[in-house]
Amino acid sequence: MLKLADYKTDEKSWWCPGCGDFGVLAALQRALFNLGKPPHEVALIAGIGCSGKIGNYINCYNMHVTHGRALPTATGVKLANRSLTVIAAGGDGDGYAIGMGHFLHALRRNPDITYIVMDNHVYGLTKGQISPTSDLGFSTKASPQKNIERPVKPLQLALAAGATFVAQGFSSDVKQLTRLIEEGIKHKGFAFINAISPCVTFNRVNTYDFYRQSLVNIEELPGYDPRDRSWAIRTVIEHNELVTGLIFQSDEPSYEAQIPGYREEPITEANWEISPEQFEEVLAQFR
Amino acid sequence: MLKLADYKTDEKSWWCPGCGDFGVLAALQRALFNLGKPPHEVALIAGIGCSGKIGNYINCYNMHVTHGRALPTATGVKLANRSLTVIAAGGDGDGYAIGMGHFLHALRRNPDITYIVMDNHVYGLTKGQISPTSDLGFSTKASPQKNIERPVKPLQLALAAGATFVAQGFSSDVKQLTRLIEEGIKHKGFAFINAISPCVTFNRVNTYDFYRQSLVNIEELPGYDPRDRSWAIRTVIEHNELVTGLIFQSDEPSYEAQIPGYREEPITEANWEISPEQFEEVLAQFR
Amino acid sequence: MQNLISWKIGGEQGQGIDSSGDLFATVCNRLGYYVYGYKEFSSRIKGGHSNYKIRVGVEPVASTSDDLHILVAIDQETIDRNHHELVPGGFVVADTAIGAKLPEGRGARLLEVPMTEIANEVGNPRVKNVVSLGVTAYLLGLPVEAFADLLSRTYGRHGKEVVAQNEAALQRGYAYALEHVLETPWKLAPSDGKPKLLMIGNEAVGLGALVAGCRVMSAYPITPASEIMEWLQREFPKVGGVVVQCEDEIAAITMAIGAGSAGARAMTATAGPGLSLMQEAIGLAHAAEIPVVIVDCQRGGPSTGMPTKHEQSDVLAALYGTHGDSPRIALAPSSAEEAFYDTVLAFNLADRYQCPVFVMMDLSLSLNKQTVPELDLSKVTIDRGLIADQEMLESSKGEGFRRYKVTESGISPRSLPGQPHGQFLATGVEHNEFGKVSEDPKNRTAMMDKRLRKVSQLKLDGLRYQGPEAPEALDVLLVGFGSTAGPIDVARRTLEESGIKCGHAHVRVLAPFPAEELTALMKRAKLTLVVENNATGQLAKLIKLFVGDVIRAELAAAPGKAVSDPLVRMESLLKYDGRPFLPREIVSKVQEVISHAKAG
Amino acid sequence: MQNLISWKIGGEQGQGIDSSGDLFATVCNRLGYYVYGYKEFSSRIKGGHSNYKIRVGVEPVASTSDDLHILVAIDQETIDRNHHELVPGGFVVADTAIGAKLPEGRGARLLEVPMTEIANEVGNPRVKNVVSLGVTAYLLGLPVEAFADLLSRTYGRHGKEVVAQNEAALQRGYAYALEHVLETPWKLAPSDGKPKLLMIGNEAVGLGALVAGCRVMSAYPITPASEIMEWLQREFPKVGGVVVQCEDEIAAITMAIGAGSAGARAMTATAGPGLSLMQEAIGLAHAAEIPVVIVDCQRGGPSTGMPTKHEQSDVLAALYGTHGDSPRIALAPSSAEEAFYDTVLAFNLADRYQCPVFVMMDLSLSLNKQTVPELDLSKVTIDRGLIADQEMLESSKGEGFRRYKVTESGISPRSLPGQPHGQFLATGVEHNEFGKVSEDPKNRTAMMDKRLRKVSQLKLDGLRYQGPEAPEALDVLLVGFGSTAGPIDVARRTLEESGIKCGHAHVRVLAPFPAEELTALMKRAKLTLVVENNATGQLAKLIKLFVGDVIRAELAAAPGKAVSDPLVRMESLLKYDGRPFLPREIVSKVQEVISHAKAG
Ligand SMILES: Cc1ncc(C[n+]2csc(CCOP(=O)(O)OP(=O)(O)O)c2C)c(N)n1
Ligand SMILES: Cc1ncc(C[n+]2csc(CCOP(=O)(O)OP(=O)(O)O)c2C)c(N)n1
Ligand code: SF4
Ligand code: SF4
Ligand SMILES: [Mg+2]
Ligand SMILES: [Mg+2]
Repeated sequence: MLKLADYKTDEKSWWCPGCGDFGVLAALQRALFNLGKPPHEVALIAGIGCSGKIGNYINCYNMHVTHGRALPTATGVKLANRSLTVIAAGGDGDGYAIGMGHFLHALRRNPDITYIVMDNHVYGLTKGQISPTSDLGFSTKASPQKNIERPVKPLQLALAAGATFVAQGFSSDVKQLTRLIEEGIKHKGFAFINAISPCVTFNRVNTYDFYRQSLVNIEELPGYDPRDRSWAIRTVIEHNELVTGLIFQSDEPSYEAQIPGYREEPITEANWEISPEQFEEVLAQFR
Repeated sequence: MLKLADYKTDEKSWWCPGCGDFGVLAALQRALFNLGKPPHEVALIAGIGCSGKIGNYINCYNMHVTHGRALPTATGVKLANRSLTVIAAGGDGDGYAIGMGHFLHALRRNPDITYIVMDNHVYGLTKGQISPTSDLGFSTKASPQKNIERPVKPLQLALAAGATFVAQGFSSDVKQLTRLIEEGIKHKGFAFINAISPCVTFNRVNTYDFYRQSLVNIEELPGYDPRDRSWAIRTVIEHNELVTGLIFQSDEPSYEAQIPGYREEPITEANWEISPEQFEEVLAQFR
Repeated sequence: MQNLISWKIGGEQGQGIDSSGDLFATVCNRLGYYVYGYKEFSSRIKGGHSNYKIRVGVEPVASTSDDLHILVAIDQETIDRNHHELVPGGFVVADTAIGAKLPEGRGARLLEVPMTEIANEVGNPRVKNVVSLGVTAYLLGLPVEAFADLLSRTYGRHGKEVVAQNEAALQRGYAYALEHVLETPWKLAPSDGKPKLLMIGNEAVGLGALVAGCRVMSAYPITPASEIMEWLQREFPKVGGVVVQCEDEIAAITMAIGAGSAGARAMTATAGPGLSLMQEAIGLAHAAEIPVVIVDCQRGGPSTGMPTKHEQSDVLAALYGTHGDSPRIALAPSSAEEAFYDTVLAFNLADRYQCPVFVMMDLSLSLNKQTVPELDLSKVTIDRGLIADQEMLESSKGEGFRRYKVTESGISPRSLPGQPHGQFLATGVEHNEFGKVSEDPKNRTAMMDKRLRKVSQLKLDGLRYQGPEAPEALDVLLVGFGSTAGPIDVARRTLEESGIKCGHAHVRVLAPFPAEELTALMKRAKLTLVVENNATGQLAKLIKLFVGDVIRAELAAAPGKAVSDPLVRMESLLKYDGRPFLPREIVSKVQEVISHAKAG
Repeated sequence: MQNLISWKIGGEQGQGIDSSGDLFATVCNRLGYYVYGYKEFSSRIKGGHSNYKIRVGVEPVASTSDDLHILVAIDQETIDRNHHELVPGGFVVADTAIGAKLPEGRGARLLEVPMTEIANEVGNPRVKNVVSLGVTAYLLGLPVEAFADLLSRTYGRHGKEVVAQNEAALQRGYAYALEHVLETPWKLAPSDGKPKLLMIGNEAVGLGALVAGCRVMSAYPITPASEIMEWLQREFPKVGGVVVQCEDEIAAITMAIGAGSAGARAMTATAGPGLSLMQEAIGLAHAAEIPVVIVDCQRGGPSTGMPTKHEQSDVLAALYGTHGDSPRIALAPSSAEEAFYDTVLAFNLADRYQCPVFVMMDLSLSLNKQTVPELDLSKVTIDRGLIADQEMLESSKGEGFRRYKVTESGISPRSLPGQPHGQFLATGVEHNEFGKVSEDPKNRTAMMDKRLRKVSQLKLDGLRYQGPEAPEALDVLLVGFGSTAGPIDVARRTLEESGIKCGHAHVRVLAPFPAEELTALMKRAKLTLVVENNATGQLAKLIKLFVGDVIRAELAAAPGKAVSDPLVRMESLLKYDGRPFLPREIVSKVQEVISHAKAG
């Protein structure tokens, strides 16, 4: 019998007390448990950052890759073994700065992966520089100049890039975030979840309090239909991205579903040997 | 007296006869001429691709950088000498595949640069692979598998990324394209122009004929207001990006206008020497 | 009757030069001859002079040649640029329509053929080049039916009429030559008639990957590597594999690493600029001990350099380009045949040593069509290396699986996602045996040593030698890697014929470097000449380092004895103008250094 | 009275270890002492043991020390981890509240101070560490007012009350020590009293860039390089410069290249992972001949490795990491002072040689606070190299400007955007003199040679030697680069005191390598020991290559003569556990190799 404890490790946490990432970790563990995914059938690919350390605290197959490259790596894992539940995770710097290109291409490629960005509007691990989602005017000790670059809007970008699943959660609402992650994992395609996850050490602006006061649950908007892309775009713009819940979902075929000749059986389990007959058939083109 | 011929070089063209890039080149030369920008005050930074060879045929300060990096390089040129007219150019692969991250970050950074993408929905120089804007199902000799990745929508992405100037032209309508480039150069901020530029050698789908039949001039839509972002988004989605004209423009301060302590006088012309007094002032923090 | 002839067709890019050359090469190959093709083209799509030279012989040939017997000229530029290669008695086959002029003094003969006229007469202006193939068939004494056969196979899908036009053009060309050329000195001797394959090196790599069990290939297009992706896109659907054309090279390598870590056999292929972009991720694969095969098709560098020109200048970047200490395994095939087997080997090494493995190609090897003897599938085995079995994993249940167990060999059994109880953290951060991040100094040293040990213990058959056998002394030892094998081999034979005792050591494994083997050969030689296509002597640097280490160890072990250092008698022949070596360039350099050594 | 003492404070990250250490170091520096600080921290934000050791002397010190005189322990872990460094008679200053236990047998003394209690009494629990500074002042015999001064300057902006609380804590600590410690053997001798600067190497780089005229800095945050960007963000607004925190390192380097090509002085700064990502663009700057300065702050590799740990393992990646042939200029400062002047030099070299220039830092050098003697602004000049003047450009009017003119030096005058008639194409593709793409083999060779020539002709003062002067023979020559200078220097003195003739050659320029100078020194030595912080001996590899070349040239020039090869008598001392060398590690290795050599 699976227990929630099965997803935990005995690694001491390297996160600061109060860090939003704890909530995201808890939600992910709970979502996997609720869905009954055994740890050995889950692969978590994380980037570099405080957020990227999530793999230290969850018992499953973990990868901790180079900064910004969680998504292409996760895609490779999925392609190799499509029976795995593949989760990618990382920070706002990891995903929206150095990883921006991969993010947009994963969205349009639509592999069956769940991508959780732990968005704290700051570079935590490198001690508090501005990040692509930092507010205009934001500054810190490590970034003494006020931010003059308009923040990336992950939800709008994802919608424009052809996302088939867009959600936003808040790390202190573990219940909602758990559900969103569950939905994301169940989604047959690329599920993007921006998880607002405050950095209590370097971000004095985008705090728990700030979010508690400003976040709106999109699912409570009267009649909101997450299947309506233009409604989603409109709402996200209107609320300046400060919404939580399932924002958009559509049923487009996943990448794996469309690869020519790709099989139900995972590549890792297939017989790779080529018979002499097959070989001869291939060689014909060279004769 | 400036002549249009001043913008030409005697370099033999390496492009195929009929290539769309000829029209883009002509429009750019004409726009510069119309605006009276002398060749030595223009810097053109191009990526790698057939499109990237544009710098061979235009007389100005040219850079031909690594694949996908025209935008950060152009930003560096502009920051060093803000009195230059800085143009960045490249292909759809250059800009939307390997250069995607830089594209989106340039958009939000908003430096005073004009960026022209010569979009032929294919990789020309490497002999015809699919590109990020290739249609679903598109295939070629070099990419024998049908494309299963949903195409990038450059206009929607730009709008979602906070673009302050978005236009689309068609290389066979040199007149309109010239005007759009002129507007882009005049725009104080990042001007993004997607120039549809058919590849006659490797793309048998997105041909001149196809575009002639499907493109709609957005400026002719009744009452269309390029200052209205949500209208722009709506229209671009509705027409599946097949519009030409000035799609959106807003007046937000350029990057250079906001850099703390940045001066009107170009850095390249400033006196870089530090006086002993200044030096002593700086050293105080180390005492 | 000739054992070896050279044929070339030239014209503007886009004028069917490629397809005519390919046709000719294929016919010769099917007739049992050994073929080696060499294309000269530029980084543009249409226009610009391009030519395609094909060497045909009754014995293996793996080099383009110094001379030329038949030149098919589609335009005057082709004559102007290429006539100097012609041997006395050679033919220039030119379309009457171009009013060709042949410069004096070559002793070659201009054969004007109304190619355009014939093509128009048979009703298809595009079959112009086929006329020249008919002429060629006659001049070389090859059966014109072999050409007809191939033409009908090639153009079959265009319909009967097109096939008929092609056949007519061919026969008219043959007839014209028969009528106008009384005798031809260039008739080819009969071939051994054995069945052969004709392919470019990149196809051989694809084929190797296919049979090695590679099923995930992620790459980004780049000259001269794209054909690998293209070929696998055609073949993988039949075996359930996937090719992803990524957004860039960083995505390509990390996707392959992801697939490798999940247990598939995965690869990427690129050229210099892509290699440079992959450097960070290569370090990740090394540090996290993930198998992945990286094919680097070298071209003219640095930077964008000369994308369509041959060079061998990525060696140091492949071996030392990522930050930190990260020793490599790098194979360097020198023919399409070796490229096939080496690719298989690369996958086995990647799995056995759990690390990135390079297959270093070069443009000539990647793109030149060459004859490959029958490939032996029974020589192909798939060795997955150490993978933990369920028993091992069960027994680790309490404490967790020690994925990075410090072992004597440095290799630790790995678990694959999906295996119960095998969970661990694969990371590029320094980690302990479980993969958990660790900054402990002792652990760090142990982990570094473990990773270094893996490769340092590896012994591969890293050198191929041809020439006089020991203990005979050598006047000169030629050393090279990659596609220089062909020209060096031709040069060596030429030199031997002129009485020079000449050996040829070809480095087949760049890392770990076959230092002992090479040292032994260098000691036998009065002079060593390192022949490579780059400007700074990258192979020579490796020799200085690793042969140097061997020599110094010997000196240190026998302080009194006079060990003479063969590195002192080593010189370099470097060519970096974008062209591969011609055998005669090597021959004259050897003659020069030998006479210099005698004089000095 | 002591000429040299070591002090350390330890506790959990986030417990004010850094600020207390900085305060102590600053006071000592202001009092005219030479200070060297060494922080041990991990790649996490809060929690985990961290400590800060500061060496204080009346003469320059540039190394952390083997021993420890005073340990301020905020928790028991600090004692457990660090007590072994304590000298007999050393003090452990611990908060009474932690109930410290001092292991037996060190001969050190536990001084329990009610730090928490005092802090609470003065009304601010956060001033706990300040109490220990008061104790420290007493123990070292330093004027407590100097501490009070600095505290009021530091906390002034927090208001009078905070300042008063800090001062009270300080005085109470001092008083407590005065009362409970009868005599202290660790009183510092008077300093030379000269004014000094205290900074980390990264600040020195920033300062160098500022005075060298750098006005564009583009980078991406990474440990241990971020402070350069941070510091310049504070200073550039005053001089009209711009710092861009880019989306990644590729943007950072290409933005700097863009700025460099437009005529600004531009730089980027990064660590290993960023260096790997920049490899492609570095080749572009080389091929298009664009000046740019790249600072690489080395840390534990490969891959993400040990981000907060010291290492010197990016040498080969910096020199050979981009594809193609692309020789480098790379400086390696060994102190903050040198980092300042070298950064200035780097900008001048980049402009003079029109190419990328590396400043190779390492984590210890980047982050350790150290005393810097007064910096001499008059030694700073800005040399822009060859820039075409208007006359030259006018005269090129007809044919266009030959930006890449093939010259004897390899350097060609460049035009800058904005200059009339100076238009050209700057490209990473092989080009002709005008910058236009060219595939001509002759042009290619000429252009490669031109670029190689530039660097090969460069002569820099690439070595710093300390030790017995020629013609005296050396028992051992120690060779290092970067921040190993300090520990090697201390080791050399210790060895000399024990009668061993010891020289120290510190490589200041990694490329072009100072081979002749080093060869001469190595020849004088019975043994050479290369001391470096990496696992594969990267500096040793350079020595083998380039000193080897010198020796082989000598051997070739005098075939009969017995030239003994000093490379045979070379050994390596490698440390790659994330910690810098302690002097005693070097000393014992030298003793070992010497006795081994005698025995052997
Ligand atoms: C190539 C590379 N560049 C830079 C770094 C340094 N680095 C580590 S984490 C990080 C950013 C952290 O920010 P984010 O992704 O938002 O994660 P957070 O720490 O906030 O969770 C950076 C720049 C790196 N490890 N690799
Ligand atoms: C790092 C790198 N990767 C790959 C290439 C090869 N390459 C050259 S151009 C090009 C793409 C061309 O497509 P696009 O940008 O659309 O330009 P087009 O030729 O269609 O104008 C590629 C992949 C390269 N030069 N550098
Ligand atoms: S620094 Fe911020 S993001 Fe990092 S662990 Fe601490 S609170 Fe979390
Ligand atoms: S290949 Fe296509 S894009 Fe390139 S020059 Fe030819 S037509 Fe233009
Ligand atoms: Mg963050
Ligand atoms: Mg294109």
